[in-house]
Amino acid sequence: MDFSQYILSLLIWLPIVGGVLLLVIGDDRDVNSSRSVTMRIVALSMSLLTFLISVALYKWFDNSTPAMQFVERSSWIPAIDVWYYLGIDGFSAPLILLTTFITPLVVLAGWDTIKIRPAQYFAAFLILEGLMIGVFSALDGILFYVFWEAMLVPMFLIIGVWGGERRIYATLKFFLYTFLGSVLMLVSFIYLYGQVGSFDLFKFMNAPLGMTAQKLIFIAFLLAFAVKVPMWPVHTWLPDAHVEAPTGGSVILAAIMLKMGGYGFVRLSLPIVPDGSAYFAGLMIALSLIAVVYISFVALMQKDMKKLIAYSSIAHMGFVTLGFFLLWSISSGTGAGLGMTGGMVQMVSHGLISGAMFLCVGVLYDRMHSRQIADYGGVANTMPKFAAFMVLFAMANAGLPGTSGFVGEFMVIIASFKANFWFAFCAASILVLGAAYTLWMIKRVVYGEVANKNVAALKDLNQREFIVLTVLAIAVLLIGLWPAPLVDMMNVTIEQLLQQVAQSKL
Amino acid sequence: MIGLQHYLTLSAMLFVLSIAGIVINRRNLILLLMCIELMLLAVNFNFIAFSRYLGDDTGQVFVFFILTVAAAEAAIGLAILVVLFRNRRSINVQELNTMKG
Amino acid sequence: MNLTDYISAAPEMILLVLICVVLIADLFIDNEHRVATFWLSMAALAITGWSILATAPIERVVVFDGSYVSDPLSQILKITAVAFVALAFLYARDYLRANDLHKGEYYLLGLFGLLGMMIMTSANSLLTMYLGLETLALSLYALVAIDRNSATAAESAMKYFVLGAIASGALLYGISWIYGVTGTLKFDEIAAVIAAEPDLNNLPLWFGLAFLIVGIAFKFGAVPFHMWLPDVYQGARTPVTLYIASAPKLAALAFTVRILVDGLGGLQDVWADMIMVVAVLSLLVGNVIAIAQTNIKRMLGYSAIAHVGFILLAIFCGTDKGYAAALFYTLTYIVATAGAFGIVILLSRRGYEAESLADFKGLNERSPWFTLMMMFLMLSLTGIPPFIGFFGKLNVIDAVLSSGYPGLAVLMVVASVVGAFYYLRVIWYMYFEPAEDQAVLQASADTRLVLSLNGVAVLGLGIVPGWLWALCTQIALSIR
Amino acid sequence: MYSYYLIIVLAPLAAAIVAGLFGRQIGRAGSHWITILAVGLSCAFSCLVLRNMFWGGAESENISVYTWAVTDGLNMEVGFLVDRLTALMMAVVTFVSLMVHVYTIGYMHDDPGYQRFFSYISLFTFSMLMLVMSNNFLQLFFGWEAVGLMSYLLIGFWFKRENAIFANLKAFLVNRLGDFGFILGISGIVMFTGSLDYAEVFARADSVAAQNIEVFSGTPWNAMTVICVLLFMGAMGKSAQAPLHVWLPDSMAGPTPISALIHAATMVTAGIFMVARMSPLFELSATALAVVIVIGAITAFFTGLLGIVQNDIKRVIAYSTLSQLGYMTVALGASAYGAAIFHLMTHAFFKSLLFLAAGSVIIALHHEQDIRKMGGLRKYMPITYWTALIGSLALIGFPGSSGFFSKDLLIEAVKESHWHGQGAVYWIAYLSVLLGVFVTALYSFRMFFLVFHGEERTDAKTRSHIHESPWVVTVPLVVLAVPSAIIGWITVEPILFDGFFGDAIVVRQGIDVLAHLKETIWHGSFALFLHAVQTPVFWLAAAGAFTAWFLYLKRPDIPATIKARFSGLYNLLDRKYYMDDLYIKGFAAGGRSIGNALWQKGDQLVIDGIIVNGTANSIGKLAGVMRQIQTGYLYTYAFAMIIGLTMLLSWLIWFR
Repeated sequence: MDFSQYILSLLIWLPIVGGVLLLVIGDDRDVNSSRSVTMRIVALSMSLLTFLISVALYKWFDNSTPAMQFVERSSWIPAIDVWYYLGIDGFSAPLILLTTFITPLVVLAGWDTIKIRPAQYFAAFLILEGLMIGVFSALDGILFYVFWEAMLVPMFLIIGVWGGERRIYATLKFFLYTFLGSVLMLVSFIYLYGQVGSFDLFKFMNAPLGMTAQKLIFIAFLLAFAVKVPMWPVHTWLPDAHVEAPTGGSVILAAIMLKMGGYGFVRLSLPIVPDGSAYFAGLMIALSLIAVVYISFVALMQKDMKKLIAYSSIAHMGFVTLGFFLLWSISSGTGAGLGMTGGMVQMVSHGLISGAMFLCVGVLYDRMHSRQIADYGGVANTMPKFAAFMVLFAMANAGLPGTSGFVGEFMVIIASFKANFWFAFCAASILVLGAAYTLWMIKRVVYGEVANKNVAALKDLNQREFIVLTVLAIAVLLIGLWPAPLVDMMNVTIEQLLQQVAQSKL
Repeated sequence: MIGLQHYLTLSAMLFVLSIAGIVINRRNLILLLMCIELMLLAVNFNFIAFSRYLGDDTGQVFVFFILTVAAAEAAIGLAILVVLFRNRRSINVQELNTMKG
Repeated sequence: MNLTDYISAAPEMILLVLICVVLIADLFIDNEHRVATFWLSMAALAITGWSILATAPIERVVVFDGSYVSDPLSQILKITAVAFVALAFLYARDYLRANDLHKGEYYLLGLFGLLGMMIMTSANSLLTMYLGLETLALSLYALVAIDRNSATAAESAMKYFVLGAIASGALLYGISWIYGVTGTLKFDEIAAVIAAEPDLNNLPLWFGLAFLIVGIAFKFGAVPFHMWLPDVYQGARTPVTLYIASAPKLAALAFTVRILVDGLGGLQDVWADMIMVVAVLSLLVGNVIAIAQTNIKRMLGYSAIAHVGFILLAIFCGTDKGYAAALFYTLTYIVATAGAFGIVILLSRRGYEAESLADFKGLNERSPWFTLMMMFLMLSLTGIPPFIGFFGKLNVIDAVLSSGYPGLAVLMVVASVVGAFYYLRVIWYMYFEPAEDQAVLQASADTRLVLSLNGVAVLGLGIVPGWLWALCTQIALSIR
Repeated sequence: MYSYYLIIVLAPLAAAIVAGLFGRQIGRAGSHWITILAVGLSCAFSCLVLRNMFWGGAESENISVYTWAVTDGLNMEVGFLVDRLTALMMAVVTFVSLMVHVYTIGYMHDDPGYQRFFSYISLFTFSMLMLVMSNNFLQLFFGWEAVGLMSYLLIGFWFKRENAIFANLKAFLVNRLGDFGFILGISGIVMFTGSLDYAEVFARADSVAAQNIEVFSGTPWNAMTVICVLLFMGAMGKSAQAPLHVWLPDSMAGPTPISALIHAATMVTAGIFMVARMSPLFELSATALAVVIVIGAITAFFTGLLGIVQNDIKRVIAYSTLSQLGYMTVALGASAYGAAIFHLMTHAFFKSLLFLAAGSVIIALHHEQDIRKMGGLRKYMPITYWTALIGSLALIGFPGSSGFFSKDLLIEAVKESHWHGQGAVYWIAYLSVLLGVFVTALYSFRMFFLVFHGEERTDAKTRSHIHESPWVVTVPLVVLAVPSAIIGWITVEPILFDGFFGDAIVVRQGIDVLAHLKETIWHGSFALFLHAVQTPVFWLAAAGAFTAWFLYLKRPDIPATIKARFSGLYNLLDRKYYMDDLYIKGFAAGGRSIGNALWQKGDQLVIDGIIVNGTANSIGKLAGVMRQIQTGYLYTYAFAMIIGLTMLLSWLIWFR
């Protein structure tokens, strides 16, 4: 059989099976018992194996066609014409790669820092990985929704079991917030099913829809995706969830889960309800810009490192939605596609950078069990290696050229200038504000005299942490210095989407 | 001449009466059981009136079934009452509220 | 009267005979060997189940002079009812033994109740329906009061009894009116009469209909006729609650479909609105009040009310899709709820009822596996994919939307988000809180096995829901 | 030449990486050798390139190295445009950088971060080369931000010092303010030309100038003006033009070699270079040029004044740098790009010389920087003394020094520029550059005298072991002193009047002031030298120097009385026109309070408090209320059923 034909299923189910396997292996109180060690090794090897398979996926991925690739299609629920229908294009592929890239790092990051029930911890992450890949590759409404919702459960447990003090409030808030957002998406799926008699996303895309229907469906989708992205004003679950989640949880949350929202917009909102999207584009742009400016100011004042990074995530994700919804305000020529590419690149790069930032905070937290900026100061004196990484990622977060953080923002700002000077004006303010909140934190945490004896006692990065951060740093710099491979993956897909959106359904 | 509607009215009155009895009575459970019997009798009244009016016997057959079931019901009701009394030493309706909310 | 009559009604008759056998046998079994009664009852159930399958008709057969029907709907409901009664017995056994309740009554009353349910599912006339209803109801009253030393059990039994009597009184009163207007008690004749003489479709008939709906709503436990339900769920011993919470829901479904669709299908525009009001109220009241509960049995009671809202909304659509959805939802719902009560039973031991939510704290430390199962069940009840509960909701929403009520659909999903909170709270207690007591769970192997199967089932069914959905659709089409 | 360019750029990068990552392994000597060799290599090649351009008459080259990304028809590349402007910059950058590398060996001798420092400055060299050699806006912005980053890291090199890490944050943020405009300008260029490549953009410049953009709806502005002003914002940030100049003086918290390399010779002149590079665009917008010249003039004069009241040796030089940058900007505004670049070059030499000299003094005095605590160092450190003298003379434009040629001709150019007779703009520009000369001379020699002449105010302990700095320090001084002294003689003619820049710099017909000067006053450098005494520049400089001598050597008591007499004015200068207060108390604090308001009021109170948790709590309360209905009394239950029944019945009666 041709292995590439089932690669998506493999990517989805391998980690899930791995997770179940971990649950079976289980663990015992002491983290060094052979049982625990084998468990960890299985976890790591599973995630690495998945990553290798995804590398093969990248190798076989064809940049030149906008069509779906690696398609798998078999009937699932014939009664309501639901299919087990997988396939990826230029939107899914980068995000899948991101997922498989981040997960092993997360496993490594939690290697011996997780003391209670590590088996369940790693299992949750592996299962989560599978489900997330499922979301990115599902082409059937119900399949998509199944993965989309099922994803909440492991995250709910991860935050709730291994989280901080207010973890229960945070995790319930996270679950209910996102659940409320997505149920309306389900309703509109079923409505569309009523229209076309199938849950096939492509049938949805070709379904003729009236303006009212489009508006309502768009709002339903908006709720689902805006909560995930998250866009202002439905963002308040994010800071709590991020702060309370364990490091790995924050990383996955910021690096991948937030991308679901952006992915949803390009995969569902834009193609299925183009006119509705056009109608609300202004609103979307406004919300995105509010996210950029308002949230950046909020981030400036955070006293908790994780909260600060969480808020900066919201601000950066603002660029994604901004880039996606610019196309109607750009009359002609270059711009629309640029904005969209920018949005996509921004998603990937933010995945890497925010993940890295959270890992950095995690490194500190593991040592001092505090996330408060005030408890730190002069870390560079005791942890020079760490400081170097932290500064690098901070610079990337501030969108420094040469790091991945710059690429997306640059494209989106150019595109938004084309749309309207003031869009670009607000968007570009991230140059100043982003630098302000990130570097101010760096100043207070990394630089300066050794603040207290805890800081003086800090040990520098160990091998494991060093590897994790190095890998991320390389990725960040690579995309920053040569984004072409990434961009080429999505170009044709984006062109096709633009044509698709251009023609009204009315 | 007494017509169908009079019978129906009467049975309706009985029915309402029995329900009123259940709702208003707040002291004795026995009274409740009686009201239930009354309710069933009201129904029987209805059935007979209709069956007579329609000239169809099914209704009257139904009445016999109802009487039988009523007997069984009374038996179970009293049995439960006894159990309740064994545990509570009271059959006061107003004390019957350990479970609420 | 001919042979087909008896063949079609064979399962009920066989069951009746077997019950008598068990009843007599039980007299000669002393307390130490009471478990024999259990196995006898199981055997009885097995035989009944076999006979149901054996006599399963290809198409709808109406017998006993049109007062009794045997069709795919009755078959599926009967076989499922048998299965769940068996499940209840199994879960109950250890508990009863541990709490000195291991008498024959539980099984006998359970079997009688099953008989009542089977009669209800096959009833084709109001009279038959009434008899089946009372057989079930009386057994349930007795079951609730089975623990003679429990005041709360007696109290809830009394409440159940009185309110049930009122409900059946109202039902009878309604029946009398239907009878008075149409001059018959048989569903197909009633339908024919209404179809034939449109001028009959007027207030007196509706008057009777309203009373019937009271009866139906009570059986389901729909707002505002739900008041008995939380108290009974809480007051009755857990195995009894398990019994009440699972199989009778099927009977109630049959009850509703037979009367409202088979009989009064012509009045759909009238009853639909009433059902809708009741359903929406149940949805809201059930979900909201459940949040405030601290007793898990009571909480599951209110959640039952909320789920009934879904079932009734499916019926309200009045389309084949709707009936199929209702059937599917009921089946999947009782799978999950039976499992949940099974876990509650598993947690309780001699002289100790694991009734309060707090008893679930830190369960993950005590038994990761059953914690996982409980999580599956809770998620299924919440309606999170890929668990089967999600597909139940999916179908109901689909039915409601396709009958053109988007508002209701939105209401349903929002209500289920509210509902999500109290199911999540169980998960939260199990996983996030430290354990308060460390006692190990004691349960016999077969119980553990079946309970695990039950938990896995909600996932497995969710992964392959196709066949069940197809089956339900097919049955719905056989309803006319 | 392509391989040469690659080596020029990559050698410092490679060295930086090695020294940075493996500094511990290769040791101190290893890291300074590898970086010096690398920079020396690229310096040699740069000089080679310059030579080919100068005498070999090599053509300018426009090479694409690799495609960064292509999307939506926008081609983003990394490439080199090496023409004479670039070649000159490359030579200057690498030369000064090399000097600073050598100097650093001595200056940072006993610093624990030795390897890190070398890695940083090599990396800076790489970034600066990327900036000047770029052939497109993307790479320009990359280099632009990269040098900003290096400046950030180097100012904060001693990250334990509070003032250092404050200064580097301030520097980065103020630069970002400029870049904010810069990136908008680039976006504008893409919007109107659809390209990032210099050549294409310049080719389409005219069409851009023909279009309008409505920033405020209803008021169409010329697109080119908007773009150029936005681009110039970037230059203002990098080249520290008022009002974005505030970061430069604070940046002196960094080690002195940095001040010499980054904050005098190279990075701060990037803005000047950029504007010159963009001359084809700026030439098309008179308004933009007006903005440039006015900003430049203000910077040139007013920041110069601040130099007079400073007492930190490095800050004095820093303010002089600001004012010199102002001069260059004014030249740009006067379309005398050549003059600007020429002054940039000479300034690079003598200003880095001055800084290094100051550094040498600072080492000698064990990191004492207050000129009030110096004096009479002349006899202790002759080499430093003489080189510093050369530097100062060049700075004030003493006839014959390199500064003389550049500054004198710059002022001439302004005088003769197309702004001549155009009222305010002209007079602001001309007067400020003219008076600036006096100011410059005043503060330069104030510092010079206070440091090297007069009574020795150093305390006995330090005085006991003041001695000339080691050769690694003095050699660069000497090497830099040479060009500071003489470079003007040889280069002035080709650079300013023989159209050395060729097509690298475009000047609109009719306003080419340099061409005009060539016809009117230019008769060779020697003639200019002789002619010097007749110019006001000379006399103003002399007057300034004399005043300095009089006030600080002859009558040291006077300054105090002046300070007392004009205390208001003094405070104004001492507080730097209250600009810092504006930034820190105004913008920074304002931003923080906005942040607090949005966070606590907006996020926590309204969205989270009222909407989110509010809903949740209200549902909880609702549940609490509704469960009261379930009283537990049988008759209530029955009553509820009756209610339900009546509800159904009444519905039947009323609504059917």
